[in-house]
Amino acid sequence: MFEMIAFYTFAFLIIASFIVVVTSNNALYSMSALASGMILISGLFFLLNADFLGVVQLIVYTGAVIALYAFAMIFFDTTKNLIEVNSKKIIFLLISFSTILLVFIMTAPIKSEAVTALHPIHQGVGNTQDIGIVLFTKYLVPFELAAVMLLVAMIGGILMAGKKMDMLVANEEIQEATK
Amino acid sequence: MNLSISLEHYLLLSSILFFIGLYGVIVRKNLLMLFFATEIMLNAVNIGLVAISNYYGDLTGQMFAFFIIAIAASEVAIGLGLLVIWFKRHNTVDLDSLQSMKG
Amino acid sequence: MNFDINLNINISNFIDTSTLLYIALFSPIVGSLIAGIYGASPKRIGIGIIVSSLIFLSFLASAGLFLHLYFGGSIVNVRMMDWISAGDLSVPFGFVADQVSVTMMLVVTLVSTIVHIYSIGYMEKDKGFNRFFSYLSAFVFSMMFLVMSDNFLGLFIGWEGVGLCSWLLIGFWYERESATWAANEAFIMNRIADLGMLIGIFLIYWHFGTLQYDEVFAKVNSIPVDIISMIAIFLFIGAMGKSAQFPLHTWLADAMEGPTPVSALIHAATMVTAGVYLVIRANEIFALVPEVGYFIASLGAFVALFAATMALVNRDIKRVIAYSTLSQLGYMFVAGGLGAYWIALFHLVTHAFFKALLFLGAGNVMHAMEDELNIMKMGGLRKVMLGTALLMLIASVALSGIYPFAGFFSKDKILEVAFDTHNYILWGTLWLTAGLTAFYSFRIVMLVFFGSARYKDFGIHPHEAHGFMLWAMTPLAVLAIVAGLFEHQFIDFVTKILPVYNFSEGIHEIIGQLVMVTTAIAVTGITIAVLSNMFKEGLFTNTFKSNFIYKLLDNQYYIPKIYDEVFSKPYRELSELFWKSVDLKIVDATVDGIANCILSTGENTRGMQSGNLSIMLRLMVIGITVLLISAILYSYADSILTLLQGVLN
Amino acid sequence: MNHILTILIFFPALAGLMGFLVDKKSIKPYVVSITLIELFISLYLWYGFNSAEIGMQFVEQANLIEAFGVQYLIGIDGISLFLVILSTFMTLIGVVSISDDTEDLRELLLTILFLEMTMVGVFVVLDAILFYLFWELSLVPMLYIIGAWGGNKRVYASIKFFLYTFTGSIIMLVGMLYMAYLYYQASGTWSFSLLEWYRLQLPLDYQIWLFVAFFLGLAIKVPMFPFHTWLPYAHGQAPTVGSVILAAVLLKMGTYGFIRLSLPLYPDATVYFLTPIAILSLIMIIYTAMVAYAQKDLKQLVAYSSISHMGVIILGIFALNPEGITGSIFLMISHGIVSGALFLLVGVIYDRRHTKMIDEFGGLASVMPRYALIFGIMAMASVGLPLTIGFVGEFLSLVGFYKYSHIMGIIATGTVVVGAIYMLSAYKRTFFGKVVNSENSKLSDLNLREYLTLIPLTILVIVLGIYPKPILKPVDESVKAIISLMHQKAVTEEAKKIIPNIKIGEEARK
Amino acid sequence: MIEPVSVSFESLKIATLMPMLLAISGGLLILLIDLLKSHLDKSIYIVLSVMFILMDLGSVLSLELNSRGFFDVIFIDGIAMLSQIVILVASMLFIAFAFASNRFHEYQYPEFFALFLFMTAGFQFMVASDNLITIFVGLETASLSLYTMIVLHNKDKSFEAAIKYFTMGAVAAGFYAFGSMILYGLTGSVELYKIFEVLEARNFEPMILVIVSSLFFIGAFGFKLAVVPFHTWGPDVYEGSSAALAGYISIVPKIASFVVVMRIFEQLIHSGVDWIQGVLYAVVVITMTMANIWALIQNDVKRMLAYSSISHTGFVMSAIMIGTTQSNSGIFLYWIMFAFANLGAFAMLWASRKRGIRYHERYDHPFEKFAGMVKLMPLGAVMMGLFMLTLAGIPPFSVFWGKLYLISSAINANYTGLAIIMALNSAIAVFYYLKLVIFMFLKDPVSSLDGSAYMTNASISLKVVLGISAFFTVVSIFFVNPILEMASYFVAMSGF
Repeated sequence: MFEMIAFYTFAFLIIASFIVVVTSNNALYSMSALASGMILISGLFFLLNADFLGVVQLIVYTGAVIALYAFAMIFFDTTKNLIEVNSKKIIFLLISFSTILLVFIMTAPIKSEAVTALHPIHQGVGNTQDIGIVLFTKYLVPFELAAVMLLVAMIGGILMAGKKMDMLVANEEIQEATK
Repeated sequence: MNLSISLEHYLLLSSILFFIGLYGVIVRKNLLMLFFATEIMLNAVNIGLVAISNYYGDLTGQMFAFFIIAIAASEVAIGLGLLVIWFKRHNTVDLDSLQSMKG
Repeated sequence: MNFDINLNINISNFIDTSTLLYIALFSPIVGSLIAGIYGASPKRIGIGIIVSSLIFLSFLASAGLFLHLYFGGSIVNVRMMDWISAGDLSVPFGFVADQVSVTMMLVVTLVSTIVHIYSIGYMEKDKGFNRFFSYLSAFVFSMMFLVMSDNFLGLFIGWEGVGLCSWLLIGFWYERESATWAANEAFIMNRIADLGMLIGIFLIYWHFGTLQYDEVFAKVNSIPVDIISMIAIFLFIGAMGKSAQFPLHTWLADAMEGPTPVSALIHAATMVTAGVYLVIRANEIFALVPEVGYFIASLGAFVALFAATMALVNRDIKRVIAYSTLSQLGYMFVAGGLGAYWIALFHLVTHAFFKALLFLGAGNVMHAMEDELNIMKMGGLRKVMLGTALLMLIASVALSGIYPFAGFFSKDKILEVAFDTHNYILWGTLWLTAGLTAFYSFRIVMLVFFGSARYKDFGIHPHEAHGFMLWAMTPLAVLAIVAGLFEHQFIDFVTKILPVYNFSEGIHEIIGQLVMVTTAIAVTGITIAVLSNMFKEGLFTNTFKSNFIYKLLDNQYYIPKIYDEVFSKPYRELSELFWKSVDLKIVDATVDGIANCILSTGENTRGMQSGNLSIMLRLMVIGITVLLISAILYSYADSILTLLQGVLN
Repeated sequence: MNHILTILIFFPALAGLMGFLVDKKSIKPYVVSITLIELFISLYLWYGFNSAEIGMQFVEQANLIEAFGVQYLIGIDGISLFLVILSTFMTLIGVVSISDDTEDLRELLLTILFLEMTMVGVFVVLDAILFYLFWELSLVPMLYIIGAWGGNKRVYASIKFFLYTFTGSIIMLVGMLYMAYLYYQASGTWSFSLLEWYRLQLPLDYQIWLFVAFFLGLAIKVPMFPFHTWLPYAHGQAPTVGSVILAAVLLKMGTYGFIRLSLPLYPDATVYFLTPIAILSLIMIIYTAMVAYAQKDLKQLVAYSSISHMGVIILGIFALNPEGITGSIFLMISHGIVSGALFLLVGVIYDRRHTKMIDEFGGLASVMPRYALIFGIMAMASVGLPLTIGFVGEFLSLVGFYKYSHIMGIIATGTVVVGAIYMLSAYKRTFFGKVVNSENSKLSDLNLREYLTLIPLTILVIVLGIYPKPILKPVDESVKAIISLMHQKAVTEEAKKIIPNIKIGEEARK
Repeated sequence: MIEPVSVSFESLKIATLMPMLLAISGGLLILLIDLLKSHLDKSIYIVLSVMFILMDLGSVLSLELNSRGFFDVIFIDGIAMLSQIVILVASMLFIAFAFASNRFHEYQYPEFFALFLFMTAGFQFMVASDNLITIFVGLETASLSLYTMIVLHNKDKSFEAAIKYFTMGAVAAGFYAFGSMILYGLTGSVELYKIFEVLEARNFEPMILVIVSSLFFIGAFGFKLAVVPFHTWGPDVYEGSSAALAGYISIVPKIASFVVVMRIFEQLIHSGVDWIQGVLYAVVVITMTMANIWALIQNDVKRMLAYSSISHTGFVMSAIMIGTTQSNSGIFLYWIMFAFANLGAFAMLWASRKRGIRYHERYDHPFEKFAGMVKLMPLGAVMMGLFMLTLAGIPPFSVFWGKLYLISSAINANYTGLAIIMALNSAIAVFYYLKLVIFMFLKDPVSSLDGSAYMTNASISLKVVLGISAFFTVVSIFFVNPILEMASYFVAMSGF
């Protein structure tokens, strides 16, 4: 019963805040709704006994990602009202239609009895420990790869935001002008 | 009436959120806002994964969700980098400004 | 007789008959090549002499062969080499000198020799002198090839060869539009007929498996009659073209654009008789199908009359003679069609002599009149050119069929045959034609040589031709007079291979009357021509000229005009239509249209790639949506169908 | 001399590569000598050819793609022998005909050498993929020749030529692959060898589809009505040498393909489609001849006349008897020589006057008598006058086809009339009459280079017209072999009936 | 409490990880060198990259076939080997483009080379795993590097291209995640072999969910492979990135994606999920045809090549749809053949690239630029013409053999209609390739360029690459058999 109430509450709130994210004409509202949605999702994670992920969700999303977005928003000065397209109606219909289709499809029984958990959740063991063991055995390689990926992202971010880019762009423009 | 929450409930929620994300992707003109929508899509998937993980008692789903979070974070870094560089040159992050190539 | 046998032995010992045959065949082409080498260079009299001698050599060789055969020698048949062989078809270059071909050879080479010698004088001032001789000898070669070949395809070689030479010679003065037009007309019309000829040859090949005369004729009885009649019809279509039978006759009159010796040789004596030769040569085939023969005879009679009527009113001296040729060819076909092949051949021979003579005479007149052809502008020429007048008079008398000139014997035989076979309508037609023939022949003679000298009004100073030209014509004149007397020898000779025509018993009794009647109408014709010309020059009054019949005849029954309107013009217009409307606007445009359609699809959908990121993303989502719909449709196709049925019911 | 065919194929291409090292000024003698050597090699082939032997000779075999059954399999029989010689000969003539002051002479000449490789290749390979390879490759040099040295609309013409033929032949490629698949199913091994394929007996419905696929590729190349429209453009725009080679050799690839591929592989389908194809050919013969008559451009006229003649060739092939097929092969050779010569002749006046419009001329016979003479001989050969080369093939083709159908035979024979109409009227308009245009009055007659190209052709036209046996005999033997193969392979009664049962080799000698 | 995990070192099979480790450590080494001593010449980095890729290649070749490593996360089967070889050889040849004569912005960054190596490693992970997580992370590593590298070209267009590519990529990543989620939900596993085991056990029921998950995979890889309608980034990215990178994009990411698509779809297709075949059929036909048609109307060579490579992708996708061993080995044959031709074509474009010189207000390589090239630079024109004819599928040049084999495989699987469509599309494609040939050979030069303009950016290494690709395309007929045998062997070993 508790689960049900919690689920419906969270679900409703998540949907509501994400709808605000994608429809609001105010960037600030949009971002705040995103942050709240993220937090609410972490609530769902806790509900689903995924404590570790719930925490990660909170830290990474609400902590890092949203902060990044906030800085970006300041940088781009997008606090003013956004201008969106007019032809929303047909897009809206399209999406609603697809959603209905997908929702209809998703009612199909997905669970199978044939499934045996490969990495079962151990009773009485903390979620974090459980995850840690799987992550550092089975998923060690992807984990390290993810590290490389983050490195790539970091290099990318640094390079793109770096001053060197501006400099050389200017150079080329000058060259072109003189020719 | 069975009042317990089944896996399908979570998956439905996941699907709905996914399409809300998609909706955002296709209507947003501000690239930053558009990126928000992609985050929503990934998060929607995460809900589904964790729910399945829970219902099967299998940790793989949580692993997947964990990696997705990592990927989402990296994407944000690169995406914002791109926006910064575009903004520096065009002073806008409006999607309609990206139309020099077509045909 | 001893002497005869000796001669026979002499010839065989002296020179191999096949060598003789080759000399007869190839000396003209040697002459042609020699002349051809100097074709573009200025006139050399020597060329004329060399070429003429080579033709004369050919004549001698033909005469040798003739004597060989005449004195009982065996038929000479040689195979020079293989020509075409593919599958079961095997055609050699084979030549035969039998009684029929040797007769033709003799006629051809004789007339050719005379015409060649004559041409030395006639063409003396022409810059294409050497070229002319080259063409003329090439013609003789082709004609010899035609008559000497021992198979149908060889005959076809000659057939086409004479066509080519005729084209070259009619268009000899190629700067004249009318000449080249006539040349093309002649060639194309002949080609239409050749189509029939080819089909005939195809039929022969597929049903007999061979094209050799002897093998074909040996098998002829084992082939169904309907096939034989088809073969006969198609071969005759070929003959119609070459012999200018209706409706393919128009080219002959137009062919008079060529130099007059050409008209004499090709369009009177030799080439045009090739059709008759074909009928005679293939008599085994034609004899089997009397219906076709009857058709040939009827057409011949019709052409005889038809051409004669056109000759009545024409004012062009050469055209009148050309129509007369046409008319005489009609006679020959009557004989051939009715199965009297030797008579057809006989008339062919005599006609060659007097008609060539007539043309050469006309050539003299033209020469004298500075290429003026209109007989209305002549008159009284006998005073200046007595020799020519005499020669032409002989020829005209022969043509009119007056005893004892050559024409009498051959033409009268044809009438007798027509009467004998109870084809009285044919007889009547021919009889009437005989009268007309006499009339127009003498109309020319009167208008040209008698009466007042109208040419003076036009400032022309006529002169007689060179003496050697007249002398060259003399043999023809002699033959035109005496050839008929050798009728019996001729019969004996050619009927060794041609069927003998047996007159029915009753005919002998009335033959005297028939001759009388025929001669009577001929004399009447002559009389009218002479008398009317004495009283009134020009013969036809102006009122008569406005007569419908006169107009009809004067315009050659409007047939050239009809051909132009019905065939030439539509053909040209249809060609243009095919090119401009069908080929360019339909066939080609379809191909281009497909290409353009693809291109325009590209241009029209180019907007999809608008460069707008939103559109790109939407395309992705649409893609996913479409896939979703298809997934639903695929998975729930059955339930959707039942649902739809429920709704519909 | 075991590898004479390989040498024959690749010698020109190698020489072409080496040609880049040759100095520009001496390039023409170089290329002429190369093509001359090539001609001699091909003549040596003729010398070494044993016409009594049945089957392929000078066969060479090597695996190229073993896993997929693609082989380097080459060999010739009587049919390909003469087409090879025709290619080498016409290439030599074409090369000689190029004047020294042509722009980019070296590129043109070397391109022709590459073209020669592909042409020889098509005629000697016995592997379907290799056949397709050379077939397609031949388009490239031709594209360059038309496109770079052509007239005003050269780009359009060359693209049209390339795309049209390419589209057709790629459908043919699909057919080939399908054929290989069927062979694989029947035998369990991959093979594209035509000799292997000949052994495969197929049911009628497969044959029909495969025949259609091959037909599209071949018919466009021939080109058959209604796929012919690229040809007038290609000829109209191509430089003289391009037209010569195109008409003389490239078109023959299509008809050769019919004989080498369609007929022996699909005898029943051939019979099945006999009447429709015959009707198309009749349209080609009569209709294109009429279109030719309407032409104002002399070269286009010759181009359309080519189509009309190709119609006779197709008819001869589909006569399905030795007379018809042998005749059509001979007609291919004769048409190659005659149309090549006609294009050269048109090139002669084009070089002098830079126009090909018939109305611009008239009276040339008095200005250029020798030119007029040779043109006349070629025109007559084109019209099919006996004792010229044109007659033999035309007669045999028509006589062969006549057996199949009386009415269609008569219509087909109409070619002798319609051919005469356009040829003679063109000749008349060009050569006869008075010299009206003053520019024509000072034209020079043929020069040495033109004599060098035209005299050999003229001699061939007459010599082969009088004595075609050296060619007819080997061709006939090979044709009989193909027909007997077709008869044996045929599965339907109708085909057995129409295709004659011919005994060949030992059987025939008994 | 849970048991402590004990893992023996041997069972890890570290060798299977060796290739990627080499590439990653190469990248790290480059970063380190830069850290220690900056402003080194780019050549050292190029050589280092080539060396590491070479070592990488060596270790790939020494791998044991059909082995799994690192808790089955790494899976080396035939197609993994084969595709890694293709990826590495192509990477090696493309990185040689960096030896450009002109100074280009991206090569000023040592990080560029590090990213390049990371990207290579990412693609290797993608192909050498049947774990959806590893595939995803590998994919993203590679993609994120690629976006950055495009940007480093530092032109307005490259920014735009990267943003478009990135945004669509993010959406596609969402698709991938969603598809994986459904599969996971159906089977409780993210390892493909296990997934199919379970699906088999439950008889692919409910089918609709299997279909929906494949649908999202089609969306995700459709984007990566640029099939219509997910292709729209293609032309813009090709145009925006440097020719060197565009060429790379047209080859390597696609072969990696093909391998993944093969892994995911082949089993489904063979298990009777007809929907996939039907949809792929439609997608393949539309992709081939529409991309060809759009290529017809392009004014820029690079953009034309973009559409053409989309069309080629469609061609190869058909092989996946057909799903026989023959068709799957045909994919590799085709792609190797295509790689060399494309390499040559882009090398030519790259060689003619000069900063500052603009032939057209928008395009770097408009067709007019090449007008009359044969007069100015015959050898270059011949080369370019050769590559164009090769791409058009004119025999005997390389791509023809791929086309031949694929069309044949379509026929053998009774897809005759598809075979004809493929053939007709080849015919359409000829037109736009010919367009460039026509400009080069049949038209007169437009501007007063001299021949050197076409080789302004050429360095020795670039010429070597050009030579290699030209040589390969011309004599490819002799390579077909070994490649085919190798591909068939590897593919058959992998059970496809």
